[in-house]
Amino acid sequence: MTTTYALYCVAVLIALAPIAICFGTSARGNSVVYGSSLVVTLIISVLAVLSLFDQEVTGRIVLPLGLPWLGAHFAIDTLSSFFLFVVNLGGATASLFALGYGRHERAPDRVLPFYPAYLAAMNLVVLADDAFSFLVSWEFMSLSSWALVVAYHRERENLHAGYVYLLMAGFGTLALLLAFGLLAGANGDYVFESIRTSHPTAGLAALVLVLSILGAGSKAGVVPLHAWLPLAHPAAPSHVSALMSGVMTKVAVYGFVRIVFDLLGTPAWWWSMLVLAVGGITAVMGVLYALMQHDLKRLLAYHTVENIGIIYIGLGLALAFKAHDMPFAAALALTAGLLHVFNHSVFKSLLFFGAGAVLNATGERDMEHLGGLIHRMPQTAFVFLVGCVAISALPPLNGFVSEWLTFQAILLSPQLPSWGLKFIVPAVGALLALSAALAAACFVKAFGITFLGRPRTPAAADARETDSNSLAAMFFLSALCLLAGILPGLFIDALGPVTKMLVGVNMPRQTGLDWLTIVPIAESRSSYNGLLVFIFVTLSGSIAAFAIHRLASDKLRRGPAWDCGYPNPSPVTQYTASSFAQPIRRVYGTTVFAAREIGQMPPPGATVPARLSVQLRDLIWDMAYAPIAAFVGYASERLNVLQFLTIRRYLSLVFAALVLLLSVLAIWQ
Amino acid sequence: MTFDALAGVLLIPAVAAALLAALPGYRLTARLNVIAAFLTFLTAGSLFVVEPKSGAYLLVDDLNKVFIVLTTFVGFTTSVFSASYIAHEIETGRLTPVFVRFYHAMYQALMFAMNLALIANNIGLMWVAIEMATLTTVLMVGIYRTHEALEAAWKYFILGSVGIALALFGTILVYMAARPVIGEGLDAMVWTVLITRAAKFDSALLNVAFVFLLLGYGTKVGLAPLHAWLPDAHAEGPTPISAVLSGLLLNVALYALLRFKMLLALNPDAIAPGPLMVTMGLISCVFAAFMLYRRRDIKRMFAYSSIEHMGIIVFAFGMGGTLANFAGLLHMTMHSLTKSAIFFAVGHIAQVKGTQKIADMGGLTVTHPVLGWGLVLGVVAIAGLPPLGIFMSEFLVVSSTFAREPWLATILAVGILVALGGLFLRLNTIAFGEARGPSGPAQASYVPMFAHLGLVFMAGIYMPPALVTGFQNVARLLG
Amino acid sequence: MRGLQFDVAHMLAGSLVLVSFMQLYQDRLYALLNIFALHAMVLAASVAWQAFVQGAPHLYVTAMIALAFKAIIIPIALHRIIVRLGIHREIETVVGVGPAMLLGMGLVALSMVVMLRVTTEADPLAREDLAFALSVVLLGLLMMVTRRNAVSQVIGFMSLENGLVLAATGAKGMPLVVEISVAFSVLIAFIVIGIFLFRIRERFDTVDVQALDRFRGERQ
Amino acid sequence: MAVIRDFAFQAVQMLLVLLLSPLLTGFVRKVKARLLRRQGPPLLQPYRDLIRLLRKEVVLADSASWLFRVIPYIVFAGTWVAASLVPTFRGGLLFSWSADLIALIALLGSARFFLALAGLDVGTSFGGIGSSREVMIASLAEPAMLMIMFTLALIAGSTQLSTMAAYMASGDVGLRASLGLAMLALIMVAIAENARIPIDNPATHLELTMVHEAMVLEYSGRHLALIDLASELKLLLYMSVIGCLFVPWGLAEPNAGAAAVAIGMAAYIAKLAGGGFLLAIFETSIAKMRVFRVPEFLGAALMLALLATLLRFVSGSF
Repeated sequence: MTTTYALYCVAVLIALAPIAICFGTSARGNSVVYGSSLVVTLIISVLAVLSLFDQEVTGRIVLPLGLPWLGAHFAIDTLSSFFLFVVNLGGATASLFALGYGRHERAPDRVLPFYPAYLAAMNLVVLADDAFSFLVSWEFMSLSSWALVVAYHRERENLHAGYVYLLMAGFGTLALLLAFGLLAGANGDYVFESIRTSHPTAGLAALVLVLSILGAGSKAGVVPLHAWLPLAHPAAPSHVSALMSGVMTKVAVYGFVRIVFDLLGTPAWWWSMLVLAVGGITAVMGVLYALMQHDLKRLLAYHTVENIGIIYIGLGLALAFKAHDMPFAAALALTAGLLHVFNHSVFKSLLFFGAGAVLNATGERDMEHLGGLIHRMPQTAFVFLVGCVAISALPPLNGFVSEWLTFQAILLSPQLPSWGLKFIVPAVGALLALSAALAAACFVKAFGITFLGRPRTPAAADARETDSNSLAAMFFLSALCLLAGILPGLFIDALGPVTKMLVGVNMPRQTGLDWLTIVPIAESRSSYNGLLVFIFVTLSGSIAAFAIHRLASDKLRRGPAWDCGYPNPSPVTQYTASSFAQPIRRVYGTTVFAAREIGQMPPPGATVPARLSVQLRDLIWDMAYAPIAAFVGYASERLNVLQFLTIRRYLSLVFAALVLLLSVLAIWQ
Repeated sequence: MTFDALAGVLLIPAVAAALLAALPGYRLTARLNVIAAFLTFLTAGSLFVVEPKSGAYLLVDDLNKVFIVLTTFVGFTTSVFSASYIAHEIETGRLTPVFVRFYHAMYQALMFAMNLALIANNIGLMWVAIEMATLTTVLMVGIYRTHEALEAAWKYFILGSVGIALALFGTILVYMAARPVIGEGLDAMVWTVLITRAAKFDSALLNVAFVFLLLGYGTKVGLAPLHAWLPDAHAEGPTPISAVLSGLLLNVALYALLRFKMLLALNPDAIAPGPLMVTMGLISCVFAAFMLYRRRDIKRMFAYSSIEHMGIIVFAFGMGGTLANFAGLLHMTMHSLTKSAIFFAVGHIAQVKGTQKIADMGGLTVTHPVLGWGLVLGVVAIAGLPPLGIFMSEFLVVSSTFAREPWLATILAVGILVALGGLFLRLNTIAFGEARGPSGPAQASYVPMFAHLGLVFMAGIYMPPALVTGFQNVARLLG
Repeated sequence: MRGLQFDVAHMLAGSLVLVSFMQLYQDRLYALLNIFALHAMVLAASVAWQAFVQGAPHLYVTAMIALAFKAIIIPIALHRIIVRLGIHREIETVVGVGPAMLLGMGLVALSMVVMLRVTTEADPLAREDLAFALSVVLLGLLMMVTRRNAVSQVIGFMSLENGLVLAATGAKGMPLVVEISVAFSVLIAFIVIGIFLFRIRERFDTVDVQALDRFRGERQ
Repeated sequence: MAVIRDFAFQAVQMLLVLLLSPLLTGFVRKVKARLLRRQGPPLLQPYRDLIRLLRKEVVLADSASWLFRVIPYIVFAGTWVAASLVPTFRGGLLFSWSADLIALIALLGSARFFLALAGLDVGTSFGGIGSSREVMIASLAEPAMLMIMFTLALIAGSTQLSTMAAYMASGDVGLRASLGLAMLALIMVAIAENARIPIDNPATHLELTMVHEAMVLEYSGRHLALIDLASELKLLLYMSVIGCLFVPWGLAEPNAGAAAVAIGMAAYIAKLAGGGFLLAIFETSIAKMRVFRVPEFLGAALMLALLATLLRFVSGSF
């Protein structure tokens, strides 16, 4: 029954698209579209929560659409209901945010029609229960988001971003298509139900795994298939960027989980090595890329890559445990991964909203032109700070919980028998730790350069606090960050049905424990209580404040900054984003990005300023993408000669073909 | 009664052609043209209601019914488009009335020839019809009598007539193969008879015959490396003709190929036609995909995309099997509708911008939203993106063949991806970015374009069961 | 009697191939025209002989068509065109005569190999004829491919058609459809070629295909 | 009853660390001075400094934001909570399970996060230098710390500090290669984290190689007091962690009698003294290194820790 209602809601979303077209550029279109999509997504998320807790699949529905002899199958099982919740939570907050943000929209006629379609597509991907409707929705999701990416088509780089995005999306879809082709077999049995029953051979299964890593990974932004992500996500309007980064990547993860954990049957242990390696590399590379950025939205986009890596680490561990038949450990790892899915969707949306608010207030995405916004936009600054703390995996917020669980899962892995894992897991653990630390650095930079210090440009100096709708959305999300941080037990238990479905068991029940602690394995082994930590910190902090203000002094005097006696009135003398990243660039960048600093010192007495410029090379692009592009160019240039032959030459081609075929005949019998 | 439908499909265009040749005045003839095409379409549609009996010369079965209806439908919509297109051509003076008269006559003649080719029960007759169609199009391609148009027509003519010759030789060989079994005379060229006795034919003769037919009719299908005439003919002729060429003539030639493939498939010790078709299909698909990148002329670009899709279709039919055949048929139908819709859009765009150079047009979605988004939709469809029909057929082709021939399917997938890149690379400059070129109002008839796109869209979401069963029958027929 | 039938048909078909070789050998336009006329005559003869052998009177029509059109009218017409357009007399070839000959040999061999696979129960007459016809077709194509000048390409095309006619007539009891269609196609072909030459006359001052090819579709 | 007693002990611990930490710093300074043949400040000097600072008024830069004023309390509270969850003289603290070693590390991480923000808040170049270097150091120190934690957790089969301490105290640990590596790495990390020589010099200002001091340059009065106290707490915390993990002897059982507790207390003080003494000797005997040598130093620590973990993973017998 739930499925039916969900489909009705999706239908409403789809119906919104033509309505939006009718509204054109009128202001009312904005509130109508976003308002109604807010309502609809809220409804769906409620449905999702409901269906998460009744165990069996709620209502398969076959519509006479799609492949005629197959029909379009839709169903909600626990896995899809979890992701349905994630998708629509993000959708709802994005719509709420956009109710305010959308008023400043430059090209509403290019955003409004595609926005609900995009939401609908993402919902359909999660709802789909056969390969065809899955892929249709998947590619339609790419298409609608492409349209949103090229909404501001006058900037050439947006067009380029959309182009790269669409190509990578096409690549991913084809990979998945081939994967499903393998799973379904030549007679085209595309329903998930029958795919589950068909047991592919080991070789085929491995091929399917690789293809789904390529396909789903390219959409999730796994290194080295991430190239499109930092281009496309920032190009779109901010609430759409939030959806792309916070939600669509999760839909991609859903695709991966669906195929690998659900459809593909029992895994082989070395699959996990593949996934783990991918995850670890993705995590570190993503955050290093992010650290090198000074475009706020691009930084966030790159950081999505890092979190996807963390999620894949969790999934990889779960695969390993599942392959070795350690269900409880698998449940732990899977819970860690999925919880991070939820967490990331929350704080990444929050951060993109913040970036959008800043963009609205200042018209700037480049952090080098921002600064001091905390004075002009205190509330935005506050929620953005919450998001930064959460995404840096710092207690007591939610980001820490999922990483903590991942670490606990890693600590279980020495029991894994296979040697390859014995070596790769600690390495991945180190990578995870490294990425966690770098993430903190990254967001010190993001928040510090953008909101703290003194404004670097007039635009930043007279920014205005953003509107109430946007703030409401952001405050809601930051509250969620805190809630999931201090009461993780609720969310872990909510994931129980999902893990039960995928690996057979679920983690021990958490909510019953005293003081709402979470104990993944055993009390003696490890435990964490975000609530207490939060209470302690706030208590001791306020006690200290109270005591000091009462007993000691509470006098305060404003004065110019001390700065070791070098007063520097010009805000230009502040640390910039790139100078902040300089030490880390020196440590990591030289190898990863072939970073080079070029200083031009004018001759003594010359009045020209000395310049210091930094060169970074995206080695992955240079090694993986540039050659392909070069090859296509080369091949088309070569073949293009065939457009300019003489008739006689064309005839000779025909003649040659004829003679060739005849000789084939002659040789054949 | 039963014979009327078939006769009508032939007679209406024939009469109309004669009439149009006689009548002066553009408006009247244009309307007449539309009416005739519409009547033809209705009669063709009636084939589904009452199925006539196949005679010694005319034949109707599930296979060619699909083709006929498709042909007459696109013929009708194209005539509607051509009415508004030609009007603009006369205003700008690119065409003089006398040529318009000639054009309309030829248009109906072409319709006649194609219908004849489709319902001919006699391999000789079919050959005649296809060649007639070719020659009429040759004349229409050359109609602008510009430097480029003449060259395109000349190229088309020379390559086409070589194709004619090869196809004829193949036809003769088939007769030779059939004669000892069936006996001298007409019967040895009648499809219905040939099919029943094909098993006993001399395999060696059939093989040679198929080689010649593949090359002969393959030239019309536009398979690489026999494709050379196609891009120029599309680019230099009037756009309605480009639409008809891509949408119909290629299909008709393909239809002939399919017939002979069926013939060969029935003969146990003849070579399997599949591999040859698969190879040529792959070559065409990949080759055309790469050719898209260097295109500067919008019509020529879409002509190359036609080559690519013909490659996919031939690949599908070459792979054989019910699913692949179904996919092939579906893809062919979708391609006809989409590509003609694209050419409708392109025709108006070229008229508005006064050029076919991609470099001179830009930001179309800003200057001419309807045309621009129409083109975007068309390209999205032709690139095989959902929820439009071609996605479904490509999905079926690739996924059904990957389990059987992983490498071939992968090559095909790569070809599709490369083509996607090429198409959108150009689309970006045409439809988006800063507006370039004149932005005057377009007096255009959007109905045919959006009618086609609407059909394609519907097919991508929902296919009526009747259509499906029809296609499935044909797919089974093709084996 | 059957032996004689076979021998004569064989001889005629063979000589047709021979004439094709002679065409390949020519490098002067007029000579080429004459050889083509000869080609057509031989064809007419062999068609007539087939008509006699098969006792199929309608084949005489084909023979007459061949003789009238290809042996007389077309050469004269082309001759006129050459004179009027003042095309320089010698044909520039792509590959020299020697290699062209060798290629031709190869093609003939190929066609033999392919055709002699045919089971003998398709009667030998047809089989041999087919082999020759195929070689004539291939030689015609070879000529079109190796000649740069439009007239000689047209002639190559004609001899290709001759090969077809040979095959068609060799096919015993093939319905009239085919002959008509052959004549019809040749007719159309020639008319349209005429139109084209004429139009081209309006615009260029040479029929050399090169002049047409110089502009190759896409402006750079 | 038991709960109340545990609660009492928890409270005692919180106060204890708060009171002991300045003393430890003072002790280290004193020893260093003596080793340099100086008189050196009296042991209680840190207390005096703190009190003086607390009394002083705060001079706040014009460009400082509300965050700048909140941060000292956050940093102090975070560090204090972390320090009070480390078993010092008696195992089985009431709330020790509320945050295991990972959480402790992360808690310190949060403190550092905010401190780095404070460095950027006023918008001076010195603050920027400080925080950018701080995060660079942290980006190496934290993973190293986590790897050490991995090793120890794998040995003890738990990430609970109290459990780990109990396991270490019990005899069945034995000498292990991984353990040694981990300890070495831990000491290196501790030095870096507490901004001691050779990484940083807590005693200097106006030196372009300073890190921690540059961050807090703009702080004054009670804010500065809190931050200093926090860093002293941090030093104490690391010493007690090292103490309870590597020299766990004398740690009183959860339900031990008063005598045992007294012994535990004594042992704890002794450990701190010993630690401080060793630190002083180390600091006097080595020279401050350039900032960009620091990554090598910490990289070495990370590698050691990783090696230890690998060994543990490969076989339990290492």
